[in-house]
Amino acid sequence: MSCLKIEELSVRYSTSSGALTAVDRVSLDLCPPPSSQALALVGETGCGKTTLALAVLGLLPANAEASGRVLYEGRNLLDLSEREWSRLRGDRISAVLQNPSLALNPVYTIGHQIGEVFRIHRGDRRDDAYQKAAALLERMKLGDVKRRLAMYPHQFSEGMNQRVLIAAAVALKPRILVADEPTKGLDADLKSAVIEELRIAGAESETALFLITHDLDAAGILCGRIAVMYAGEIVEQAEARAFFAEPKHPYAQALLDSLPERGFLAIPGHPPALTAPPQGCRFHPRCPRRMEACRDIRPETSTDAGWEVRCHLYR
Amino acid sequence: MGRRLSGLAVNLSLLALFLMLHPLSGSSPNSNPPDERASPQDPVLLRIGTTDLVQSANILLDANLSLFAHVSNPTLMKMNQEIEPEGQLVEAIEASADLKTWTLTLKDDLFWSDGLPVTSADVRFTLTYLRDKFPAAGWIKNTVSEISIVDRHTVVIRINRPYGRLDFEFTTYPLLPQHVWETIENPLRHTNPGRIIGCGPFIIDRTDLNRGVVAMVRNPHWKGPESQIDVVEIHLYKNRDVLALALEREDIDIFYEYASSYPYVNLDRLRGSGRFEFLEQLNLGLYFLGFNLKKPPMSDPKFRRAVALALDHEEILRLILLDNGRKPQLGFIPPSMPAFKPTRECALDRKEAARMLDEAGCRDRNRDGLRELGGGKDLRLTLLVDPHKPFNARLSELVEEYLRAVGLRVSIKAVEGSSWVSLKDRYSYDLVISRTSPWGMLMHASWATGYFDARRTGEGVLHTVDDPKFLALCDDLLAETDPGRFRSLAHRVQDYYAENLPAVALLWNKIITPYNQDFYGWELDPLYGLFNIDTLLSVRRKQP
Amino acid sequence: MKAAGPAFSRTGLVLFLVFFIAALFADILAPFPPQERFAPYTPPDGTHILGTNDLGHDILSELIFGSRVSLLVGFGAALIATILGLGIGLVSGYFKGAADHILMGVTDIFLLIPRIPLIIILAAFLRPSSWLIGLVIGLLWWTSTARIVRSRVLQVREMDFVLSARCLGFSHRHIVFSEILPNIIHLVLPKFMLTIATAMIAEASLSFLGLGDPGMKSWGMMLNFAFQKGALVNGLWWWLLPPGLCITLIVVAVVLIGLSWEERETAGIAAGG
Amino acid sequence: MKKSLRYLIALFVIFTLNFFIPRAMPGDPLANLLGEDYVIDEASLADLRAELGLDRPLPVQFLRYWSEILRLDLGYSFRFHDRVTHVIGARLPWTLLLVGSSILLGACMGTLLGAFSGWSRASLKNRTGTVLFLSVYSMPPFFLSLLLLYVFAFRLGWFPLKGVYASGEWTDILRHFFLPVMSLTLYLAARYYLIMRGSVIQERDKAYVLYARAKGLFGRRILFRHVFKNASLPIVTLIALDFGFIFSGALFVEIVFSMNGLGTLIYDALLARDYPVLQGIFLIITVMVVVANAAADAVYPLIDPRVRKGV
Repeated sequence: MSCLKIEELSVRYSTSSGALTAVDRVSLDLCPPPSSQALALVGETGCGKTTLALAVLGLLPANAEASGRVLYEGRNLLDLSEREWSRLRGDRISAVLQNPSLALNPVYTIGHQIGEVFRIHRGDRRDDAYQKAAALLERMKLGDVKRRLAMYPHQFSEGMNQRVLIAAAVALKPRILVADEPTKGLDADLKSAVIEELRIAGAESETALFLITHDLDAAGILCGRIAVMYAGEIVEQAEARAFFAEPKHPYAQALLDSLPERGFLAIPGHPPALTAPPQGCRFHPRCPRRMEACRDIRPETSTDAGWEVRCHLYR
Repeated sequence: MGRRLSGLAVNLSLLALFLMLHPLSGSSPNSNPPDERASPQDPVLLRIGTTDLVQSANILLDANLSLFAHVSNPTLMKMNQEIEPEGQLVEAIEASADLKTWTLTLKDDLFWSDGLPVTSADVRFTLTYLRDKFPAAGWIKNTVSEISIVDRHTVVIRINRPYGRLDFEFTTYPLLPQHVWETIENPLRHTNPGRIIGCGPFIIDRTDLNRGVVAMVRNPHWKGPESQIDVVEIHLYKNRDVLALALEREDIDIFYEYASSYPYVNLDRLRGSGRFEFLEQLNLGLYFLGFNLKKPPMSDPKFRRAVALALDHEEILRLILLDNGRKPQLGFIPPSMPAFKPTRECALDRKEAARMLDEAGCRDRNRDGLRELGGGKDLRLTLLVDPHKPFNARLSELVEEYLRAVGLRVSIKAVEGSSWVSLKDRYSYDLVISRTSPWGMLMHASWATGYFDARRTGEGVLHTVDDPKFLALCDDLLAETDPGRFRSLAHRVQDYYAENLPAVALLWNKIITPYNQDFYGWELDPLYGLFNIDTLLSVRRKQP
Repeated sequence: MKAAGPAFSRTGLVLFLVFFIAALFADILAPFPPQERFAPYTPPDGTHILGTNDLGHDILSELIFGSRVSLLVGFGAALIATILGLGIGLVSGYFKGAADHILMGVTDIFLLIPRIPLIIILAAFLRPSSWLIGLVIGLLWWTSTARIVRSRVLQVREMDFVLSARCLGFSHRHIVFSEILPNIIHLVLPKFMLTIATAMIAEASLSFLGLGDPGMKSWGMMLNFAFQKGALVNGLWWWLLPPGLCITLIVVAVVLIGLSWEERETAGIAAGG
Repeated sequence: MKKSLRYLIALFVIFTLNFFIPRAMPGDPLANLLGEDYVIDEASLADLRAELGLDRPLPVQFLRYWSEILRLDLGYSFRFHDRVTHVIGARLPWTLLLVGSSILLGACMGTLLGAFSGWSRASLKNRTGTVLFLSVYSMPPFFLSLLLLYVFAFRLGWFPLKGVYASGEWTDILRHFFLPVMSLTLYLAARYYLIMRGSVIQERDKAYVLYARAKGLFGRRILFRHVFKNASLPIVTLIALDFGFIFSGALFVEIVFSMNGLGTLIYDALLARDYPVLQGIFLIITVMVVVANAAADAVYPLIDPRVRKGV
């Protein structure tokens, strides 16, 4: 039984320079049995990953319009009102957003901001919430907890703030945790600490992790399934170990080849502008194995034992 | 479209609000005046509204409080209806034949408000106190050689030169109680916002500047005719509009300003309301255009006559006074003054003015429409004016225009009062617009001589005339005691003005004072208008 | 949706243009020469749309001519203030060090001066003239411009193109005027507009106190005369309201333009950062 | 420390200006003192000048000016016949009452309404509010006061026309202060409204707002729990820097409503060339501006932890 089912989700932005489709008919299942619960969405910057995350969280900006369905416990999240959403968010569905130092409010203490989750969703009083926040940080081994709780975001490093966000996100043991680039910009030590915390959170509290990242290492460590996104589309979705062993889609292959341990080969060309994506296969201008059909015909997704690929090579 | 205009719409709606409220004007101002209203058993309260702002509780030095204090600390003498000095606190005043010894006899029913009698010692004290401590009374030091007490009511003053008009001087200084003021070291540094001991029918009870009220109560030891008023409140307003609104709303019972009329343009409304009556008198003072006689071309009488001819007095009367006044004459002095002598009326004659300007050497040689001086230099006249005084701003605008019409280029130099005085004293002007006050008309040798005699100084004094003929006239007037000769000297002064035009009167205005019909029995004083001792003793309130 | 969206800024521009045209073509637009006299205190009618004043001047004509004075004072003052603020900010931000310390110290002092009381005192003591009032306002209102310019210059001077210009040995003058100035001018323009607004309100207020230039019939002077001559008491709204509303409307226009420029600016910075 | 040194220098410079400006202007303070009809000999005139200290050379006057300031002695007013400290002291409380209550009300009203307006999406109500406040913002303060005076005091007769009190009871004072405070409050509120609105609009798109939503907050709870504090930071500095400006607004309000405060005192002293009082007021206002700024410097770190030192 999947706890989050995304069906044919599209997100269109209307901007001053025209409309663009950032997410194009994406279907994903979070925790499809029997595989591991965690799903990673990988892809380059600007491919629509973050938009997809925001759509799942109901946090799309005003100029975005989502269609399709995002099913959670039988309800289409896209139809929820802001009030209904507010009961879910932070409690059942929580998020670790990008840029932790900006996401935290500069004028309130860390303790206040973590504790706020308890106050909002559990109706705790200020002091109790603060105590619970302290207990949470204690578990994360963040050192002198009392002092840390009284500090402000600007006094923390980026990595520390990231861990604060994670602490707040897992505080209420959510069913789903959406983490958007949690390892971005962190050095190796911090990165592994963050990954460790996310792993523990997933293991301890039966939380399904939806990891959005361009960091394939983290995705490999944390997630049982990998989905690859390119120019608003999911081009490949597979069980993680198999995927890393033998990616099928040329884009996924190129992505893996760009990893340092696999040769550090940059993908030629640039990702397309979403206002005017290429006809046919969206990757074809950059694809080393493009064929005649790729230019004009948009490939359909073919499924083979839970391994989905959107490419003319695998029809 | 609607959105774009919404800013405009809000402002238009303000206008609409204004319009909607406007028709209410007939009824609402009269409804429910929230300030204290006396019910029949309450003491009778007379509320006087003024913009003569009292700024400190000092009856000697605050110009406006001293004005109101003349009913609490009256002067020894006062000006009667004929504008001649008459005893007020003194019963009799006699001068010796050589005009050097003056004997004053006080009335014997005068008491200070604390119960002590008013005695000749108070007179001597007041004069010596003022002589020593009051800078503006410097003449006492130079003139009075001895003040001696003869008995409780009689005091003899000896002066060092013949001075026929000493009695005039006694119309200005308030009588001070010796037992109070002898302890006041320096009157320049003294204020008393509480009760001030006086001997008039009313005394100042409180000067509350935060409330904006000077409250006067009856002097319990006043032995003269009894007043029907218990309390007089002088309400101070910082601007005339609000004062006018307050009068209409019956927050106050009468409007009073020294030597100023209620704004003419507001009269019709008051008349229309049917709640007010009006007292009219022709102002003793006047507005005038003065010349800097020390500078050409103003030093040329022809030039001055030309300027007088260029002024459209009829229009000034109509626009500035709304016809509430009279067309002035070249003799300067208005008919409200005693010994008025009719002279030629000011009349507009641009052609004649132009001719006389040509004759005076101010011709338009380069035909640019503006006249030059003899040497071909452009003639630029500076008109010095303090626009904060009523009428001045508009008068200067009109004068500038009239003179431009005969080819004289005038630039208005508008400065506030204090700068006006210094520039005037330094003679840095060509033309000047100013006004004379009722008291100023009487100072020095009277008939406005005080403003022109070059030997004098003072706030509004031009001191421009050093013509020996004029100075001799002044001296003769000062020494003259015979009423007949005095009168003919006064006529000669007016003839002098008409001939030599040291200044041209711009307007002779009426002072119109509205009062609420609830009160009646007002007396007009030629100097002080509606606010005077006689009024306070005679006015009464209608029974409801 | 931004604070002053396009509708607001368009309203501002249209309003401003109306006043600007009125000022420019006052001679053509005004029904009568400002000094021509008719019957005084005439209520509005077909000939005199806003009636006449105490001297019989046509109020509409006076109003139209008055726009010149208000605009001139506003623009003059804002120009002086902006040039001063720009200059001080540039020098302070570009040269840093001692110059910066001194200039910012001076700026701090100016910020602390109670400006309106000072202007009232100066206007009363000196000969009241619109030029002078404009000049004094200009000399006092440059501080916030200077501060903004300085902090922007501090950023710009470290940017690549400026650094490279400095390495290439261009003169300070060249760098300041050709490299830095174009990058801060857009910051200064909204300030310029807001200073116009301040100056116009200050001029009107001084005139209302009777400290204005009696020779220049600005809207403030018109109001001053209207009050002196009984317009309030007699409810002569056609004399009282138009100058007050004109001041308000032109200030609204200028503020709207200034705010929308300012907003475009911050939006641009947000997008660029 | 460096900041307080700057304030001291600023005070010194402004106080010095305060000494020289009136003396550089034309007009003789004695001219108004004596009136139009006086005969005065040179000796008394000289005495009078000596009494006012006007006979000394300028540097001596300057030194005396400073020694008096340091002794908190603002000199003597020959117009009001009292010590300047007394003259100002008698009026200061009324002005402070007017200014203080207006700042309080204006800041509350302006920031709250401005925050709502900046937070909610464009709507007719929102737009009308903005246009209204923009109009008030653009109105010269005396014009606003006069409109209120005319409509509410004169036409409707709800309020007295002048003064700070009639009987002196607090309800009476309240009635007298209502319209003046209203005028100044509206005027200030308009300023704070526009600034707060702009500030909230800027904050509205910040990442922490998104995060607050992600935590489960929505609507105005985000505004009050997260945005308000951040957005109101500029207002604190503004109120302090505005102090001089607020006093000048009060000046016009006081003149229109005939209130016996500092504003009208400036005007009266100005026309009377009363140097000591003018200098005294200017000095008091400057000191208040500096104190307000220092207070803002002290308060600011309490609400904005980022500028706190040594943590």
